[in-house]
Amino acid sequence: MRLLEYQGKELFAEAGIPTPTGKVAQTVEEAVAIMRANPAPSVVKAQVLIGGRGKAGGIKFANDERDVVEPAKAILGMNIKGEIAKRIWLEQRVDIAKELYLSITVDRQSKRPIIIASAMGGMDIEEVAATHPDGIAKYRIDPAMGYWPFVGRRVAKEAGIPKEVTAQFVDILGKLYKLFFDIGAMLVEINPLAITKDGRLIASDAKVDIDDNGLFRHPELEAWKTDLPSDPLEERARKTGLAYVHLDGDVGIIGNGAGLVMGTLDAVKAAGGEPANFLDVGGGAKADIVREAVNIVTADPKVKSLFINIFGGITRGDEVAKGLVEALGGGGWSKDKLVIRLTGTNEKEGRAVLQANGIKSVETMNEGAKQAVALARA
Amino acid sequence: MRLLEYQGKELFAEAGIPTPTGKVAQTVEEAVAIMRANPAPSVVKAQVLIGGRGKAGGIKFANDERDVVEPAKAILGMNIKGEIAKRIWLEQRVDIAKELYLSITVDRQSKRPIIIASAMGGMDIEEVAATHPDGIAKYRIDPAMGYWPFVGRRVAKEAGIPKEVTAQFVDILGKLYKLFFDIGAMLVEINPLAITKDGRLIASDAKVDIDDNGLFRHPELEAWKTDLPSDPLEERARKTGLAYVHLDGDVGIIGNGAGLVMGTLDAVKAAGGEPANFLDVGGGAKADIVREAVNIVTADPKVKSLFINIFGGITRGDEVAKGLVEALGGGGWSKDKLVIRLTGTNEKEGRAVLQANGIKSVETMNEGAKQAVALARA
Amino acid sequence: MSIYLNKKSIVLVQGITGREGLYHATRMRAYGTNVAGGVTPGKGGQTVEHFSVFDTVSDARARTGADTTVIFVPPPFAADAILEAADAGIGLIICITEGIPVHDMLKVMSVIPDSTRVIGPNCPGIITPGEALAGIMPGHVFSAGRVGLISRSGTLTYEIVDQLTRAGIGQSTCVGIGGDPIIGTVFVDCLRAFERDDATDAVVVVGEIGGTDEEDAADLIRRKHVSKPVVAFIGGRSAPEGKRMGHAGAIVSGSGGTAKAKIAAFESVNVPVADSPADIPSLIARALKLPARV
Amino acid sequence: MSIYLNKKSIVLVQGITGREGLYHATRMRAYGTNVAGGVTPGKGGQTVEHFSVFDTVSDARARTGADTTVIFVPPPFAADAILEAADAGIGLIICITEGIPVHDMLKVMSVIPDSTRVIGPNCPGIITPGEALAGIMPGHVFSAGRVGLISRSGTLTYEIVDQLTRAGIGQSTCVGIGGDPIIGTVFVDCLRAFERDDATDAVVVVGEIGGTDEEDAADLIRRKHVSKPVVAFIGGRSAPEGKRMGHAGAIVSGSGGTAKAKIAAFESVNVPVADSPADIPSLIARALKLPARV
Repeated sequence: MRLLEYQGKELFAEAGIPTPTGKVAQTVEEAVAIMRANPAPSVVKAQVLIGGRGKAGGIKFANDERDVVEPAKAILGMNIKGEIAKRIWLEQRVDIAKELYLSITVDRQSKRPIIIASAMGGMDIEEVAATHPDGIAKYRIDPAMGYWPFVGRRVAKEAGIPKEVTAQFVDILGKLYKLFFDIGAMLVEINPLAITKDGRLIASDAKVDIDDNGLFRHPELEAWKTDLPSDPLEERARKTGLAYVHLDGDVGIIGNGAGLVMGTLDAVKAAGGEPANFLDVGGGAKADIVREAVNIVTADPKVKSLFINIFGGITRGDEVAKGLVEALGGGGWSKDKLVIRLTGTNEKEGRAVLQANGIKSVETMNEGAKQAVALARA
Repeated sequence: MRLLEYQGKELFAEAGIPTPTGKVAQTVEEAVAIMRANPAPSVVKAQVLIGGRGKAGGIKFANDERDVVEPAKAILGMNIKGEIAKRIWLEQRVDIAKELYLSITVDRQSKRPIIIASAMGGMDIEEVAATHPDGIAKYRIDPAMGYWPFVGRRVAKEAGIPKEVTAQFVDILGKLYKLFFDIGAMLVEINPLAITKDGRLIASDAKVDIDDNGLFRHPELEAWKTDLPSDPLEERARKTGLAYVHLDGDVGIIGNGAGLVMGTLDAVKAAGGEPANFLDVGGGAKADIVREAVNIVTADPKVKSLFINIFGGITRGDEVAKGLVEALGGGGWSKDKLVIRLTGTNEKEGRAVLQANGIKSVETMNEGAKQAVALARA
Repeated sequence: MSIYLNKKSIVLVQGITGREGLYHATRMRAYGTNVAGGVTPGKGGQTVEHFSVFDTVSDARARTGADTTVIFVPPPFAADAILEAADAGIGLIICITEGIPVHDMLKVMSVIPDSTRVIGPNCPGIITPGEALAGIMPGHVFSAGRVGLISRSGTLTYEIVDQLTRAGIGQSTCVGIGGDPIIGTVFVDCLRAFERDDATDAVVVVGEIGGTDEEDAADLIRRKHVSKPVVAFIGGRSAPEGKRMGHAGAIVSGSGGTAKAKIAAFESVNVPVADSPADIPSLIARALKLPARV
Repeated sequence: MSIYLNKKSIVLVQGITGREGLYHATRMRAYGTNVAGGVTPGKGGQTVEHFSVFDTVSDARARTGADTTVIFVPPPFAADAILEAADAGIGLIICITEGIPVHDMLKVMSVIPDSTRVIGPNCPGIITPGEALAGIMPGHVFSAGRVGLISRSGTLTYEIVDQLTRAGIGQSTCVGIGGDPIIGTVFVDCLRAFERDDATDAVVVVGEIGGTDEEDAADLIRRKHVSKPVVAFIGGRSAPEGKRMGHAGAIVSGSGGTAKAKIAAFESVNVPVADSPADIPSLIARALKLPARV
């Protein structure tokens, strides 16, 4: 669950990490009211998850309540690379002397949280890594040890953080680690971590990505979910526990297991087709889940054919077949625009159900992919 | 810092560990008021640190506000093995079906916290250990791993905790470990951990000993210190940062380093004397600390001679000599009832100061011990 | 021979009284696995489908001599189950559970002893065809033979194994290492084990986008730690950047972790990468110079 | 030869700009120790008494090749200092600081690698007479020789060493392991090291009440892991039960940990226990069959 800047900054503030004073607005009127209450030179920032909002015109300035009308109007509703800015964040400007970079993410290789810091902040860290590898300090924390101040001092030294702000840096990093740990984050990033002209460190931006698997421990974040940009079908799938990703093609795809579904997408592409989606029914899906999966995929008007590819392990073929029959019975989709390939656990029982309902099945994934692409073109 | 039962139970309650409803009283009037507000069959318990208060008559019963007068009168001010009960704890009686034992302490050998549990609670655990070693379960927790529910399940199984209360036991143990860890305890003990007739687990007693070295992280406990029984000289020494223990003999002893002071006590005993105290000025003591040490030891009217035994490492001989001269200059003690042995760091400078002030010194610890014992007898 | 699991393995099922746990315990036993019983706290002493149930892993191990466990426990309790097994001295811990918080696994992997092997979580388990199955794989698609397989994906594994079996190429051991960002056993571990295994002649590596597990495997081969032939497949080549594709692990970001980078890494150490699962049998046959039956 | 410390050791002082740190750094250098510099966060680049000061141990180690550190840092920051040294790859960490919270040391010892040796905390350090001193011991009472010494007490050590030196019995290495409940190196560790050390012929163990370190040492001897003669002294024999005597470690409770139990443990493995520090030289002389000079 990736958070918007204003949500991340709220978490930062709760964690004791200094952030500029700011407020979020959904309308021009709200923006005006905020500026009236706090008349100060401010930054108006589009609240979107997509990167590069600055270049797209999603960041503007305002000095007072009259001044904010134009930028607020311009940004609210702005389409930034396909994402609509539904909110703006108004925050008081700080005089910045220098910009640093600081983040913590999960390093799969070492199986540890990794701190990444640089005295070259404000730009894309991957670009810094490519052009100035020595300008980046990395430290993998043993989760059993946790964060200790020496880690911050070592990182600060290696990243070339100015000595005058090292103590603040060590303190902020400790709080950031605690937040990362407490909230179960995959990423917490401050870019830029600004040094103000009067020598204070302050988080100018906030990027927080929380592990979806750990969200059940944070019911307090539930309210924020509705503020996040989402695809209606992805949202519907999420509620059923299905992993659905909306894509641009016309061949609907349902499978079980992320690897197999990805392999199926690859096969459809290799057969000259364009997948309309990724949908993984997961392990052990029952008939009702399969029915809902068919309904979600076929609710996309671009979908012209549907390829269901099931290799049963924990998922049982008969359950898949039953769910499919139920979905087709509901009248939402025709069996003529459908290719199914069913093998593995209870495949015989599943195929019997399909045959009894006049649904034909194919033997291999590549064959299914070809037929599905052909059906979409028909 | 060992806590009184009522203090321990307050910590338990904050930690979510079930305890009987109770209140503390310093006077009979307070006890009556408490019983008036909460008229229920209650236990009246002397708040002392020393063990065996039950056998000494420090635990009595009362049913109402009139009923409490006698027990409160009897217990308040009671001398239990030398410790005066200044407070009583009044708690509502619970119907107990069975008593368990549960504690966490620090195991030096494994360098880990150790959980000790038994289905045989309510008695001295060391006696249980001696007579029924199989009736005790021990588990050493890796502090890096921390407490996980499986630890509680394993301990419960091995200790023979009844199955019906295992889930409660696992929960209480988790909370007890968190308290142990958060408060920096050397010991948290619940004996007995009662199973009530209606199947609930409840902490009938509470013993908490907090690591003195970690107390600076818990300023909130400062207020409780004044409620704890203490020797006025020990209290005075504590404020100066000196380790002083009041004993029963007549040879006052000051040294640097716990081991050397203990060795000095042993030497005085071996020479046929009785140490009046243990006083360790610690490492690197300055003149003012030494002066205060002399004043504290000689404030005990039983002290007849004083033996100062310094082997300088971090402590410097000249500082010790200066402090001693200052103390004697104050007139509190005569150099005739004093034996000093000074060697190690800056011993020459120290001896020069002593000589200049007419204070004689001995060469060895055993010689010093003999002279000090002789002086006490003179 | 085989790696990690064989017919002598004594297997427990944690969460055996749950629906999935019991279902798969029964299937494992039917496959021939020595399932010695299971663990469900509070249900010790019961019997389900002739399996003995114990309250704790420690108790179960003491009474059965189990050396392996397969975990079917809901995500909030799975880390506790893994640590319980490790604490009880179980040497091979296979965690099937999907949806365990990443931070739970960070903690688990940081405190678990080096001598304990964890496979998964979010994995289909491990099978040594003809000997034992510890997991949820459909046993009938596997066949005994001399090709090892390691995969980040469950169903894609079955797909590929099915192709191998149909082509007459049997498997020594197949390990589903799981699709989560933090997993106990990675490609490199399995490659080292297969290299030492007398019963394995070649290895199939089934990777996918995200992480650098495949690049690490290629690096191991580059450093000459693997002498046996390896062939690979990478799933998710058509996945758009920045989209999460089901597996928490399978998200493409940055230049590392793309299918392109992984394929290039393998090709740079002369590991052929199949375009489709269907091509794997012929690549293996070529690597082992088998008769051209496929 | 010697154990842990010798003239080649390159020593850092953490907290070198503090009063005690600087004082003892100077004394160590005067003794002949190779003190390569010190660490004080925020003061890197400065020089004190000709010692280079670094911001981090990692930096100091990279620039000096240090393998040993002596820590003089206030108690709230000492655990951080120990972990910093371990993280930077320092192999021998001597923590002088008194008053570190026990829970800090529990944490430190649970995460520190086995390859890192911690001595202390609340200890006087270690000395290999004539070669190097890393700690706060008064160097002049020590003399080079072939008797090793391990002690839980600082000043009692000086007392005993003084007796040995006066009796003409020199020391190979003397280790003050510290008086806290949780310490990095215990008697058993040192006994094993002295057993392997060619330069040591016999060992003096200076114990005190509390804990079971002495009993563990006796047990090691019982299990025939120590072939060299050992003599012992136990401080605190006259301490009343339940009274805390300065050292957090020295509190008598239960049957384990009393002076009586410790003396009995040593005597049961034929380790003579001295009644007074003054008796130790003669016990050593007898054990080594030295000429009756003492």
